[in-house]
Amino acid sequence: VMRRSWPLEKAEYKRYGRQLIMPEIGLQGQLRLKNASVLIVGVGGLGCPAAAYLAGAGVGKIGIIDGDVVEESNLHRQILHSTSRVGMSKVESAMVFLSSLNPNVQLTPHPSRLTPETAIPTMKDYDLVLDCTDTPASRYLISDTCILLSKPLVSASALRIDGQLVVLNNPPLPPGDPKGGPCYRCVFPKPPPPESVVSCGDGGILGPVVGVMGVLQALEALKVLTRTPEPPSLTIFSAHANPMFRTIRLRSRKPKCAACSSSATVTAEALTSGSLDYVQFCGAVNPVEAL
Amino acid sequence: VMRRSWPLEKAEYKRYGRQLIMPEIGLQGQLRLKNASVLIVGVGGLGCPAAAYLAGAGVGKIGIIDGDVVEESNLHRQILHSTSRVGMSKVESAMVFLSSLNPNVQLTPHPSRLTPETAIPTMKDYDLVLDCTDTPASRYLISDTCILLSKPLVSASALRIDGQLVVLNNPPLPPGDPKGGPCYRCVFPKPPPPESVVSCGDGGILGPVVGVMGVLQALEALKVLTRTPEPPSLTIFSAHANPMFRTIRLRSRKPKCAACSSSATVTAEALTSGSLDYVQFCGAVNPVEAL
Amino acid sequence: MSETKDGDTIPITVEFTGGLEMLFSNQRKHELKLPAKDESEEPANIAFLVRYLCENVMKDPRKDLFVLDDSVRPGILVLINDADWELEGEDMYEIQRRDNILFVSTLHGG
Amino acid sequence: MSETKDGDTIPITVEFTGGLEMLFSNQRKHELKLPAKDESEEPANIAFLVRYLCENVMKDPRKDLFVLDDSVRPGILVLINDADWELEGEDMYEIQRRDNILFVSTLHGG
Ligand SMILES: [Zn+2]
Ligand SMILES: [Zn+2]
Repeated sequence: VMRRSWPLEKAEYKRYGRQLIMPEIGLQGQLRLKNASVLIVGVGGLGCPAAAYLAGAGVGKIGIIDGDVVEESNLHRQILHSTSRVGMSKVESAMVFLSSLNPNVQLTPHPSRLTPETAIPTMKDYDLVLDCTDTPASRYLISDTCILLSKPLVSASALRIDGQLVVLNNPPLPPGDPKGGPCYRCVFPKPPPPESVVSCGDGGILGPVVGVMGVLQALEALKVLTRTPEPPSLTIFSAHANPMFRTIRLRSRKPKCAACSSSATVTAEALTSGSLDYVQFCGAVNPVEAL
Repeated sequence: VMRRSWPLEKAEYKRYGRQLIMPEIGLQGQLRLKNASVLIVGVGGLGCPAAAYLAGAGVGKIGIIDGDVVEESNLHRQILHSTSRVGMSKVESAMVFLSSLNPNVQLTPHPSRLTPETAIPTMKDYDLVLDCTDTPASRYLISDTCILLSKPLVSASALRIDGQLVVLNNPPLPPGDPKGGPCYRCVFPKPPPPESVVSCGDGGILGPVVGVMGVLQALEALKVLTRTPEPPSLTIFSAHANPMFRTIRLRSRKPKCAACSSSATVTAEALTSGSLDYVQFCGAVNPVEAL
Repeated sequence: MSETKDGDTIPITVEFTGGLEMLFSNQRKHELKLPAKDESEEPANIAFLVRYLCENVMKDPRKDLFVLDDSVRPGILVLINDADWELEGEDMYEIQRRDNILFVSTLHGG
Repeated sequence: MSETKDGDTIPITVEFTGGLEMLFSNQRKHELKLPAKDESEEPANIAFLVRYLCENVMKDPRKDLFVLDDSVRPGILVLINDADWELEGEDMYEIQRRDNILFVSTLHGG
C-alpha cells in the first residue's frame, strides 16, 4: 500500500487555508474535522446556519434529519432554503445548498422525523449530534439517545427575541460516571407543563435571533471536535437586553438522573420497545404536532 | 386615488408571519422594514450572513457593494457564495442567492470598491449602512461618510477566533450635536500602526466566528430600523473565552472629534476632492491591497 | 409584608427572561427590597422569594405558569449570581444583599 | 519593583483580547499584584500599569505593538471594569483593588 505524502488534497489546502493557518485549528484540527461525522436534527432556523458553517468548515460527513417540507413562512429565518424550493422536503433542499457550497462533504439525508424506534439506529454512526428541533419531547429523546450512545450533544433553542445554548454530555462518559457532562434531564428533570410551551409558530421568532444561536451551535461543534471539554455552561441570549448575552455556570451530572446516573431508568431496551412515550411524558397539548 | 385596504400583499403576510405576530415587530415594524433601504459594504464573511437575514426579514431595498470576485478560500465562511460561482463577482453571486431567498427585496448591485470619490454618491440614498469590510482605511472612510450624510452605521469585524460589534452614529444627529451617537473616530481617533494590522488572509479566521458577528449586524440593523437608540456599547466576542461575549459601555461623542464635533475637519469637500487620503492616513504597509 | 422596617429589607435584583417577563408586567429587571425574614422569622431564602414574587410582584393571574406545588414550575431555571441554583442549595439558599436572581424559562423553539 | 512589601500591592485582573494576548505569553487573563505606588510614590494609575506590564509581564520584544510614546498605542481600547477608560479619566485613573482592566486590540478583518 502506497502512503500518500499529503494528508489533504491540494484543493483542500486552498479551501480551508484560512482555518489551517490558525494555531487553534491547524492541519491536525482540519484532519479531525475531515474525519468527523455530525448529525443535525432539524434543518429549520437553527439547523440551516449550523449546517452551512459545518459544511463550510469541512466536517467530513454530515447527516441531516427532518420530516418537514419548506414553507414560505420559513424563509425569513431558514436561509438555506429558497422560494423556488417551497414544497420540497427540507432535507432535500438543504442537500442542494450544502453540496453546492462544499462538494467535499459527504451528506446523508434522513427525510423523516426522529422517533424512539429510529433514534438509536439513526444516531449511532455519528460522532456528535446537534439538537436543532423545536419540541420538549424531541429534546428529551435526543438527549437520552446521546447518553445511551455516548455522544456529545450541542443543543440550542430560540423563541421571539430569546435564545439558549448548551453543550451536554461532554465529555460523553458512560452513565454513572460523575465526570461526564450533564445531560438534558440533569438540567431539566421534569418536562414543562404543556400549556407553558410556546412554539415559534405560535410565539413568533426573529430571524437573526435563531440565526445567531444556530451559528453558535456550529462553533460549539467545532470546539467539541477539536478541543478538550470546558465546564458546563448555558449561554442565554436576549436581543433587547443589555448585555445581550449572559453565561451561566451549570451543575454537573445529577446523582439520581433518570438518564445518566448509575440508577438510570432510561435504557436502550425501554427506548426501542416504545415503553418511553416522550409525547405522553411531555403531555403535549396537541400530540399530533409534537416530536 | 384608491387606497389599498391591506398594507402588505397576501404573500407577505405569509412570508413574514412569524415576525408579524411578535409585539416587537408587528405590522408597524414590518412596514418600516419594507420602506427601509440598507447598504451592505462588503459581502465577505460578515456581509454574507448579514445580507441573508436582512433579505429574509423583508428589508425593502438592499444595496451591496464589493469589488472582489469569489475565491475557493472564501467558501468556508462566505456561505452565500458557492463552488460553481468561484470567479464570479461577489456582488453578482450574492444577488443570485438573495433574489432566490426573497424575490420581494429590491437589490442594487455596486460591483466596485468604495473610494473617497464614490462614497457620498453611493451611500446617500440609503437609510442605514453596514460596515462589513476588512481594512482600517475603509472603516474610517465609511464612518466619515455616515457622519456627513447623517446615517447610522452598524460596524463589525473579526479575526481568528475574535469578533467585535458596535452601532455608531445612532441617533445620527448633525456634527456638533453631543446627543448624537459616537463615530468610529470618537472611539479610535488615530489609526493603528500598519504593522499591527492583521487581515483574515494573513491571520486566519474561523467561519462561525465571523458568521456570528455578521448575523448580529443584521440584528442590530433591524433594531436600528424599528426601535429607539440605546446607549453606545461595544460587544466583544472570543470563541475560546469564558464567557464568550462581553459588553463594554462606550463613550459618547468626543468633543474634539475630527468627524462629528463642531470643530470637525472632515467635510464633504475634503472627502470628494481627495484631500483626505485614507490609505496614507492609515499608512498601509501594502497600499495596493488596502481599501 | 410591606410593613417591615426599612432596615429589615434586603436590596436584590430579580430578572426574568425566556418569556417569563410577560408574566411580570413585561419588565425584565426588577429592583426589589425583599423582607429580610420570612413568615416564620427565618432568613429569607429562595422559596420565600418565590412566594413573595407571586403575592407582591406578579400581576398576571396565571400563577401556574410560574409556580407548581409551592416551588418554581418545571422548565424554569433559577440562577443565583449567574450560577445554577443547584450549585447553591436550591430553594434553601439564603438571599444576600445585592444578589442577582435570574429566572429563565427554557425555550424549545428552533 | 518586586521588592515592595506585601501590604503595598493591589490585586487586579488584567485581560488581553483581539490578538494582544499573543504578546503576553498567549495568556488572556493575568491575576496580578500591582505595586500600590508608582516610581514617584504616587498611587498606581493606568499609565503606571502600562509601564509595569511592559517591564514585568510582557516577554515579547515587540513593545511597539503595545505602547507608543509612553501610552497604549492607537487601536487599543482600555476598559476599566467593562467601561471605556474615557469614561473613567483615561490613564490618570487610579487603580482600585480587584479592578478588571481589559486591553482590546481593534480588529479590522471581515
Ligand atoms: Zn443526566
Ligand atoms: Zn466622532
